[in-house]
Amino acid sequence: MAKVKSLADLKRMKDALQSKMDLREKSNDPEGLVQIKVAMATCGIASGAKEVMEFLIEETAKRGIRTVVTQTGCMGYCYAEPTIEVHLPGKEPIVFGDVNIKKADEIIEKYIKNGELVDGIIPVNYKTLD
Amino acid sequence: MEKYKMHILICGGTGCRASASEAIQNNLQEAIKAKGLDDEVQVVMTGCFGFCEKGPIVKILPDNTFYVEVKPEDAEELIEEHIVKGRKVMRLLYVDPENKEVISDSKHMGFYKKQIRIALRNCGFINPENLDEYIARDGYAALGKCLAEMTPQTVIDEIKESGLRGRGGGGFPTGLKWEFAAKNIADQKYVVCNADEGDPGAFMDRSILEGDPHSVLEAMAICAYTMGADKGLIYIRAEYPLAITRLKVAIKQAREYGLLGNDILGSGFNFDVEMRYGAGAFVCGEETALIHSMEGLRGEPTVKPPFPAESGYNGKPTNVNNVETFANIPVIINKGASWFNKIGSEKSKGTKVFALAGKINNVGLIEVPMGTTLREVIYEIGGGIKDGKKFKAVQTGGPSGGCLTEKHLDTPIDFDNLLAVGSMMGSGGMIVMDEDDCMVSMAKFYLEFTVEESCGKCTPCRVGNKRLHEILDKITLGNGTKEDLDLLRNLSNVIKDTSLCGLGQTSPNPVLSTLDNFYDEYLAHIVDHRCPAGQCKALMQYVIDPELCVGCTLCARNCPVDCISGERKEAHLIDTSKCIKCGACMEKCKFNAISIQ
Amino acid sequence: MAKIKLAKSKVEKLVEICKSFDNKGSELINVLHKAQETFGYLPAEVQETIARELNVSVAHVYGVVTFYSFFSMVPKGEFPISICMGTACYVRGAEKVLEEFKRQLNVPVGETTEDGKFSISCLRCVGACGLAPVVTVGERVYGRVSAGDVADIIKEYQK
Amino acid sequence: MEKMIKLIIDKKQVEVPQGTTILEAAKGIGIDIPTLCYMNLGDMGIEHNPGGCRICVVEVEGRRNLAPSCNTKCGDGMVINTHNIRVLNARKTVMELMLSDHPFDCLVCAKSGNCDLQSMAQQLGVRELHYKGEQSTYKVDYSPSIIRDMDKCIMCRRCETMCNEVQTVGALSAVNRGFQSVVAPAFEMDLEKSVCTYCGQCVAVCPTGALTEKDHTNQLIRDLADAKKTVVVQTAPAVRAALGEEFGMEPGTLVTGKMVAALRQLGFDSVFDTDFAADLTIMEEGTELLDRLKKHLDGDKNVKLPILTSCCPAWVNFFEHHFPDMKEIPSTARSPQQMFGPIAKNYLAKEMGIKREDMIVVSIMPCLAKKYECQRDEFKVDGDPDVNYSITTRELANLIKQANMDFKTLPDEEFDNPMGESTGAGVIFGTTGGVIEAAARTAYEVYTGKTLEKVDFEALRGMEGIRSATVDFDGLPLNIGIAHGLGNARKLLEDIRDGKSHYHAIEIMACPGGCIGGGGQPLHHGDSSILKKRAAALYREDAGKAIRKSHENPYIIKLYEEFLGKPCGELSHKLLHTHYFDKSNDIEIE
Repeated sequence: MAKVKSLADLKRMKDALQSKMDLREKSNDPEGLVQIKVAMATCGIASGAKEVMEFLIEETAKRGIRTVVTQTGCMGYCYAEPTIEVHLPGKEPIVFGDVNIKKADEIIEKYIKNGELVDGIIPVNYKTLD
Repeated sequence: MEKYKMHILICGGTGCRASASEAIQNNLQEAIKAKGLDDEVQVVMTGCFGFCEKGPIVKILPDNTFYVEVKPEDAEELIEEHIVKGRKVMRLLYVDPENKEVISDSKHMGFYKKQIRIALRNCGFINPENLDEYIARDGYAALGKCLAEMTPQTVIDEIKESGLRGRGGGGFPTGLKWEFAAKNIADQKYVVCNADEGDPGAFMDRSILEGDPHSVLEAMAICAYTMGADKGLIYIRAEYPLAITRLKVAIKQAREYGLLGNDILGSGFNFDVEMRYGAGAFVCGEETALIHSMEGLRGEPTVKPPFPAESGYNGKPTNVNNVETFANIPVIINKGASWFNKIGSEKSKGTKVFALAGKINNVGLIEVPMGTTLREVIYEIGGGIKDGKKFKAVQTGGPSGGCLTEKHLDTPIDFDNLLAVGSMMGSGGMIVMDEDDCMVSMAKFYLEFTVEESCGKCTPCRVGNKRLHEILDKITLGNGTKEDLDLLRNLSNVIKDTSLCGLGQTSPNPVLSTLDNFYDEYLAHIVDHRCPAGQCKALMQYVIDPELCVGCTLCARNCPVDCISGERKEAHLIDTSKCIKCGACMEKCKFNAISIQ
Repeated sequence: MAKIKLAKSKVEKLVEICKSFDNKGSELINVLHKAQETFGYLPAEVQETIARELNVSVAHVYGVVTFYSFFSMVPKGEFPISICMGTACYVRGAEKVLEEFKRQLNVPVGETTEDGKFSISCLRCVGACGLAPVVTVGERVYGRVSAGDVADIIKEYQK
Repeated sequence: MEKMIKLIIDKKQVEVPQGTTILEAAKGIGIDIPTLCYMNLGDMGIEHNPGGCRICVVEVEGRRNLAPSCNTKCGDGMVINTHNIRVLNARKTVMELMLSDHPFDCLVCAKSGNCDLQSMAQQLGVRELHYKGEQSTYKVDYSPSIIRDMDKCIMCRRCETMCNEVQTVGALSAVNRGFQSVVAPAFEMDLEKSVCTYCGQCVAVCPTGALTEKDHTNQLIRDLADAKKTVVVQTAPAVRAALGEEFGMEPGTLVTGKMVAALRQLGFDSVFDTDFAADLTIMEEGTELLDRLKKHLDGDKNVKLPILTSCCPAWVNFFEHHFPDMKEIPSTARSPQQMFGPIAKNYLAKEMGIKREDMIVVSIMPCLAKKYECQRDEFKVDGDPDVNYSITTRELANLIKQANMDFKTLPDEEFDNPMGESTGAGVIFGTTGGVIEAAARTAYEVYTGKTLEKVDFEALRGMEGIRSATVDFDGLPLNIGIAHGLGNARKLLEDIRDGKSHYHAIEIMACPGGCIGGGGQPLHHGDSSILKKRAAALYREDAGKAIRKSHENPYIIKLYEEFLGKPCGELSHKLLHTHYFDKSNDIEIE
């Protein structure tokens, strides 16, 4: 086990470890963060939801956006899978359909970062729990 | 380093472990493995979440879903539904008892709404056996800051400015205490953590040690730095095996990381910690008694002065603080005294952890800002009285405290207010009582405890408490006289006035406060030979109302002493000479035919 | 003075325990903890041996043993039953549970049944106040126990 | 310079050095705060102030609760009330509590009239007990010397301090907790089975009747009344220096002649002096010392030095229990009491023409361990003890009072002969350093063959707990050590065990001050000035004696000529020497 030899050491260590705990820290206050729910039912997974979810988790972290990415069950839009729901703080949640990695990238850059709407929004006729 | 998409936190506090939280952890892990999700989901056993009433608790992150009363056999469903399908398992979610609303995120629950977690900041959040998780949450940063950027005096000044007062009961300003210990020059000094939580019905210190042991180690190191000590001792009850294990793990890890030992963080500061075990003596919570116990002696207190700051463990300057006090220190250093002293009331800063128990809906461990009212704690956090009964009293401060009533409910809780109304903060036990609790019996219960725990060194505590108990016993048996009430009061006052240590100086509080607040109840026992709460066995009789009894024989079959007779389908009769008043018959009767007279 | 009888292996174990604490008198309580952990209780012979090894008086050792309720000079039952008498458990009816255990096993608190199977003791708060009243049998914890459950609990261990 | 502190006690301005307790400060201006558990053993360096009884509490204005004056230090500007209503009520209530757990058998209690608890209750005006309840009850523990009736214990714990800190015997400890707590031997066993040495220092400080000596006065009265029995008495040297105190006389008043008169009036057939036997002890022990010394000087590696005195029975018990590995070191000479016995019953009885079994030998001793010593099996012949029993100075005083003698006005009378004649050397046995000085006087002359001109060995006298001196034996420097109080003895013994001791001879007395401070003496309450006065009295009697060296005692010379032969000879060995036992608590391995 590496010894922590100085305060600088400790700080470096903390920075490295923090990302591991990030998920827990963020879940303390999900309302203040960007919440993304990825539909992960069989249909979603079959159409690549898993990859999209991983992409979203990694990229939002890389781009310094405080997000909580969770999975959810089938949202009922099987025709448009993978679907994700993005909930910006203080705004109504918006559901995007047919989200592939390219689309996800676009959603991050345009909608999440700047609030610009992008194509593929599915009108909300469904309300998720809480 | 692997990054999990989801974390499942399981409460590993003693209460939840008693309800098989370990088995839940194992089953969850197996289910995850079966689904091939090992890399995606991390299962962590944490310290206490506080909501013991609803334990065992499982929390799933990042969506912060709070599952209650989980059983090992629920594990598979949780994984299948929540983790794989992303659907919450509704039947395991918390239901608000008032409006029957399902709440999945704990912070919307009444129990958590008013809480601010400082001392408990990491409990139920990190794996207490993983130092990395503590470091990730600013762990040891406060120690680092002290060693690199602050002098011992500036640290002391910061603590003084924070207004932190000892959480063990007395409420002595922590910064001042540290300063005294720092000012005494000696070749050897000690920092002692008092983890001998003996108050029956209080378990906050244990929860902190079980859930966040490093915060205490870090604070002890900071204290040692201010006073020039290089050795720390944790005096912990042997009855806390889990806390002991967690502490041992934490000490080992901290040593491996070099956060305990020589030249900590390259500062030249040396500090290490050893464990000492209590052996079941409440009086050892008193610091001089605690020190004697650590020295291998009978845990008898000695007169102060000399204070431990002058002459403590092995005759050397020693600073003793309790667990919760220490747990506050790293936060104060990290966030600053001015952040801390904005929380709380004028003379009591910060928060206080309480073990909320008794006849209350939400039993558990809570942390609220000083100045929160008893009403908020009992009705909002505690969810009110169990089974819709009527609130009668709340006892704070354990055997040293008093019983407070309806009229005190809007008292903001802090050191001075509680003292002013005849109780005290104590270590943080808070027991709620309802209309079925007899206050004379309550006082007797506490005195029984004091009599058992008195060390026997000084006369008033050794003999006086015994006599108090005997008088109370006499009253509950219906043999009391009005003169006894005067005797109780005089004796209580003298015991408080003349006892050697805090135990005797506070032991009559349950008597005095019930005399003050429930005088009529005493009179009812003495004059009417009646126990209004129906609790004093000698003053009551179980009777069967022949009008209501249908002769189902259920009572007779459940009577442990066979004192109920009667033919099937005919009214039954209780032989009061044989009845042991256990109440089993009344519990079983479906026709409300049995009552107490 | 009466000579004390103790098995050689036990004496050796005690000597070893004392040595692991540098034979320091100030370590008495730690030594007693270890000894009780090893032998289950602290009979006079064990205390005599410890006194000799730590170079303190037997009276002192006995004075310490009798001060702390955790130390016992009598062996506990095969299934030690502890009833929590912490305040939380008390107000939720622990006393009735205790009375029932005493009645059914016919032993007072602190003693062991004649067959050596059960012993009853009271303890103060195991910290499972959410489960009050709490009873422990060995390592096993029973929550929300009522007097009516007592017979069933005893039955579990009587096989 | 000491910092001075100003404070007000009962409206009086006081100035005391920093560190003074409230109790001391009040005493300084004549305010007597009652105490019960408090005990100050001044020169012994022991101040017992556990603050346990709570009788001495006083009000310190501004303080939340009352303060125990015995261990609360004065603070600058303190305002103290020692006897206001709050204090009086508290004190009286505490006293009532104490009495509520104490038997009400004062009428027949051994301590009645001399009991601190009784007089305190009276002083506080307790006339009624408002608080009654369960009382602690214990089996009364009868040992050969000490009776423990713990129902009467008030947990002042002075005995514990004496037994553990002063004497380091470790027989007693507080046991149990709370209302059940009591001071007891390990496992609450009988004292007789414990490591108790019967030094009696616990009895000497007990404020109640919880610890008392085993009373032999009834036995004595019956024996004196029995016309068939010849009852002879021996009186230890320390008794004469303290007995007068029981009759209001100044400490240090020598009452030898009055004591003899009183004993005769009580009906003893002969009144002898243990000092005679002390001279005999010197003959035997001195010879043994010289023998071992000579062998040592001749290079005998087997001979053990230093030689330790063996006249103190509590000390003998101590090393038998605690240092059995060293039981070969002390002199085998019996104590003077136990030399007197066999000489009386084997030699004197014959001279007087009576049968052994018709002679009762009683000793008056300052000591409780002597009661036990009488009963040791090795000091009995066919079950008949050489010394039948001993009574303490206090018991004798009680007898004299019972017999309605006006002790102060009794005429001085002389001891009977032959066993009443003694030298100055025998007298000083009663104080610390006296035995070894007496031995030195004789050993010097025997060893050097020269006359000792200056018989006062001032270097050996004094009250320090451990003393050492080198005595010049005509060119041979003899290193002598002295210890009184078993705690001090322990230190010297540990040095010997570790091979660090350079002494040739060591005198050990179990009680602080030696026999003058014995457990059977009038209570001195730790006032060491009393001990000093008693010692001075003995040295005064020594100085006034015509003969001051044991070997010059004409009756001793005669005894050897007529009966014993030579010191350490065959008969001496049989009658005047003994052997020791390993009484340690060995663990038998199964």
